[in-house]
Amino acid sequence: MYSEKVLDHFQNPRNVGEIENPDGVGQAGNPKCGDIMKIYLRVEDDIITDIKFKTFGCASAIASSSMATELVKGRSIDEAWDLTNSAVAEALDGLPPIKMHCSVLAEEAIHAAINDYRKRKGLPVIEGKEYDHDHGHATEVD
Amino acid sequence: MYSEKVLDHFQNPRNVGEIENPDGVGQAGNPKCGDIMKIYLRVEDDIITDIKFKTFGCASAIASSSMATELVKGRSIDEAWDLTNSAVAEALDGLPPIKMHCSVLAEEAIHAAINDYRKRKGLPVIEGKEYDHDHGHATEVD
Amino acid sequence: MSGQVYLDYAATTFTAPEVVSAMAPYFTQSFGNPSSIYSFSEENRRAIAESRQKVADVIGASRDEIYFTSGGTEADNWALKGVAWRNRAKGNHVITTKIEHHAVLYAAKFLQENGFEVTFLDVDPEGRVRPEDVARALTDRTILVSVMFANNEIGTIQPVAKIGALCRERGVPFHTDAVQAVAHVPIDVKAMNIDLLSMSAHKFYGPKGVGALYVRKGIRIENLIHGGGQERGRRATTENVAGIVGLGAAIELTSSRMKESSARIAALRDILIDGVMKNIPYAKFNGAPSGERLPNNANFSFIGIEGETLLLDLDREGVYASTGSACSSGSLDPSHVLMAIGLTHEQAHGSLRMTLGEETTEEHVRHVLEVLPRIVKRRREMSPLWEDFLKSIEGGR
Amino acid sequence: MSGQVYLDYAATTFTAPEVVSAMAPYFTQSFGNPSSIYSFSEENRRAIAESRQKVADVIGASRDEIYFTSGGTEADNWALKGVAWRNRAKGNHVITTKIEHHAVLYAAKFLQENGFEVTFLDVDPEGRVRPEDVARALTDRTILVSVMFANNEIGTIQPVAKIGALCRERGVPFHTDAVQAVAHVPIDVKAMNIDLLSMSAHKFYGPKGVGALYVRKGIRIENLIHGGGQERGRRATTENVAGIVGLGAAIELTSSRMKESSARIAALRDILIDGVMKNIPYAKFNGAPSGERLPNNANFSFIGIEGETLLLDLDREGVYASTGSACSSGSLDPSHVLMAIGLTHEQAHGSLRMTLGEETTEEHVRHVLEVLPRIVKRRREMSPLWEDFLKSIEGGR
Ligand SMILES: Cc1ncc(COP(=O)(O)O)c(C=O)c1O
Ligand SMILES: Cc1ncc(COP(=O)(O)O)c(C=O)c1O
Repeated sequence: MYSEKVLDHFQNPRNVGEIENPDGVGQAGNPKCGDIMKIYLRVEDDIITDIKFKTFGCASAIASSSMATELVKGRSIDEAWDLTNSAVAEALDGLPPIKMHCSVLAEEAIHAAINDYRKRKGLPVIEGKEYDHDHGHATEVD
Repeated sequence: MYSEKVLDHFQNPRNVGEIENPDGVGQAGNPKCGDIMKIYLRVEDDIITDIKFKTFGCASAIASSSMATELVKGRSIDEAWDLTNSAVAEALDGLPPIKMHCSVLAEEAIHAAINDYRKRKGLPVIEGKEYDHDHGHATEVD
Repeated sequence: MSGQVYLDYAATTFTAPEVVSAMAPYFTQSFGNPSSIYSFSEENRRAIAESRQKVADVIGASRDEIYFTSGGTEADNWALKGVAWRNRAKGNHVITTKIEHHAVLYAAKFLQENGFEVTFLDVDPEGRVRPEDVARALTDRTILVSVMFANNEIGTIQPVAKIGALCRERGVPFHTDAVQAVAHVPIDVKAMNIDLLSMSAHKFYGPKGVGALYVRKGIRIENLIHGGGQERGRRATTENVAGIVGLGAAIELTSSRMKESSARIAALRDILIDGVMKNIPYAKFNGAPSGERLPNNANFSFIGIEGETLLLDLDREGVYASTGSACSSGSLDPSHVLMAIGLTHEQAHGSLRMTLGEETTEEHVRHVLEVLPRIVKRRREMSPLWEDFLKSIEGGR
Repeated sequence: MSGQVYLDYAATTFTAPEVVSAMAPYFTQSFGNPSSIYSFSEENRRAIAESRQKVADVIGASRDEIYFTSGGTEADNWALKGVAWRNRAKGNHVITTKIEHHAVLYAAKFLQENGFEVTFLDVDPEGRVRPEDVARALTDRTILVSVMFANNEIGTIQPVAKIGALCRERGVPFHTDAVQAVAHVPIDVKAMNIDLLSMSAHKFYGPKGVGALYVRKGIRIENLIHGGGQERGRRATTENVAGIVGLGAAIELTSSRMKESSARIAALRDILIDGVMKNIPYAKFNGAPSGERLPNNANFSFIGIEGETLLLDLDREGVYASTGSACSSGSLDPSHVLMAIGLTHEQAHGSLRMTLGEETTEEHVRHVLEVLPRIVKRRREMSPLWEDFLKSIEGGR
């Protein structure tokens, strides 16, 4: 069901935890769907120097959080903003269709954290992005 | 499915054949149901001294014919008239419910032969008997 | 089966020993519920996927068009009721034939009782459905055509590709009950424009109680059995893993030897037919000639004799055969198939089906040719119908 | 299963070796079609009749009230749709509960889409249906009540006898999905006034793909699968002889050791429950207390953790368990059963079901009690919900 990479990031998640006095915090998901992702950012000169996460959710949600934090760590916040869910899924060697929404959640949580950082800095928040939370019903025939 | 007796009478039917210049001939059944039974009688002093049958039909039809002829041979025609289908079936150690109509057929064929004999003798034919040709649908639940 | 001559392969086959071996691990070892996510059930899921692929390969479908069922009957019921139910808004007319297996026939009658109109097409005297008749019966309200691939009683193979083409042209889903055909004759659902196809494992050396329905991608069908999300949400119930593996192993095995087996079996079958026709007077051969019938099927009528009598007499000689469909042996009605090809009641009641298979030998056939004429002769001698028949042909001279 | 701890017996059991042996002859030796009249199929027919008798004996029915199916799901579908369809003239109201298995739930929803009114009854916080609620819901147009015997997720045993009595009083047919209960707890359909009852072999050490429906004499029910005359005209398809024999052997075996097995398994289950509740902070126990639940079922919620995480972590430790119903593991919706007993979404998502069986040992339980607290602790530490929860209880102090 899951790729080796997903299982690795699920079993040994990178960047788990919190950052004290973070420069930005974002959260996505809701308990109804069974996934909540929280991202903490440390930003210096617009570069994400540290990032941590806490996630309630299935294996792919945890793996997606872990992979997403890896992918944006050390990047500028603009680069980080451009991280797409499919990039996260690809880096994990794919996710089952029914679990693709977990990667969307990761993208969304990072966006929320970046917007929080921008708000604190007095920058305008970036809006208008629609997240596709279709829970993979594409697997159902017909 | 069939008792030993049924199989015996099916495999070694008694009184098979025809009687030349019989004193009575009767037939029952129709090809639609898959059973036709023909009975030939030799009657002397109202006693059935010889009886033969020919039957097109399933094993229980052949066995019923065989048993019925055995049961009435040597009897008076009045005694023979009183032979019921359940007596035939009992003598065969029972028939499957779906095959009970075969014993009815035997009763009917003997009645037809007796009436033919009566007609030839100028006696009034006996009428009014209703034969229950329900093909054992009693086995169907509900 | 030592000393026994089993000639009822169309009723059911033995499960091939290779198939039984393939199934074995799924009872006591790899027994997990395939829907569970733990690693213990991975083997199960893989085995099911493999079976699905094998089925798809044999009929030219893709894996996600195959749904496992509990047999041919469920597949037939699902196809008819599922398509009808789901497409009620489009129309209420269903076309099928008078020679379908009861699984299709009675599903169609159920639809009739529930507001659908069903056309039951006639067949020609050799049991062929005429494509023109299908074309003529199609209306704007037709939502399904169901014509069997090959008949189980008389073996006649239907012009399925032609019917498929004309249904596709009219945009009407086409179902075929291929229970007797799968793994015995070549089938290609794409080339033949088949939209739904039923099969049953125990007709090709697989276990009883498992079958499959092919549903072409895009065909709309309501579920027959609702519940859990198995079979991609289309057919609920904990998967019969051993059975599904058995079906896969059996379809692979049987279709891999189809060509040589068919040739061998058809040759024996033709010896049987020739022998019967030569040695039994007034035997009637039922169904289409060799090239257009199932390789393993021989069907005769012997005027003057009722079928059950023949079966029991043959049984005493160690020969197991059938009269009409196995399912209806308990019934007293003459076979609807034999009536549909125009036989009289007498002929229909006097039918004998012998269907050959993997373990049939020339010795078996010779044995039948030795005992059958004797049996027919003896039973005819005690038949009033035979007497009438002889008189009628003498009178005709 | 060496080194493995299988705790998902409610999802499916292995097929007992004795059962596999009982089935074996029906694949390659006694393989005839039971509907055939020749002597070769006599053994088959006898074996099926024997199985039917065994089933009848275990639930207090008579043999001709038992119909074999392809599993629990088909039995449930047949009961609901069959009774509803056949009794439409009498009414269109069906009563069931919010905690039924999907097989009943989705069959009921299908009826809803087809003109029937369905009442889905609530349950109490331990998962019990209240007989008063059934009584209140009954109307003149009610044609069926369906309440499961024991719940598959939380193990709660329902007051079936009380519900049966009040349905009988009102003359309304009463169906119970006893898939989790048969051969595990005592059942007497006569004493309990049950009119229809579903079972599935693979829940009591029989094979997958075979089940049975008990239909009390006199209950009117339409067929679900139409076709040949098998099962006395009620359920068509060539009989799954091996499967039916397996079901019979399994129900006999499992019910014969029911008393001692239940006691042994319940004792282990209680060790498991005590250990979990003692060693894992803020664990929530779901379902009814020991006396009123299936002997083998333990169900917990661990706030802050999603169930799949637990399953995969346990899997790494060789422990196979389940979160909610096995069937819905692929789904993302929290279990409808856990929601119906009033759990929050978070709690429902954080549930773990462990179901014990014949091969469960105290060692197995000890192993779980060793690894589970560690797993829960680690996963909670990376959960934002756990963080929130800790804050909320600190704030509460
Ligand atoms: C043509 C045909 N259709 C359907 C069936 C039903 O298959 P099953 O008995 O596996 O349900 C059969 C065999 O019995 C058959 O020959
Ligand atoms: C309560 C209940 N009903 C019905 C079913 C369905 O049984 P099956 O999977 O054999 O169709 C199950 C198990 O999956 C169950 O636990």
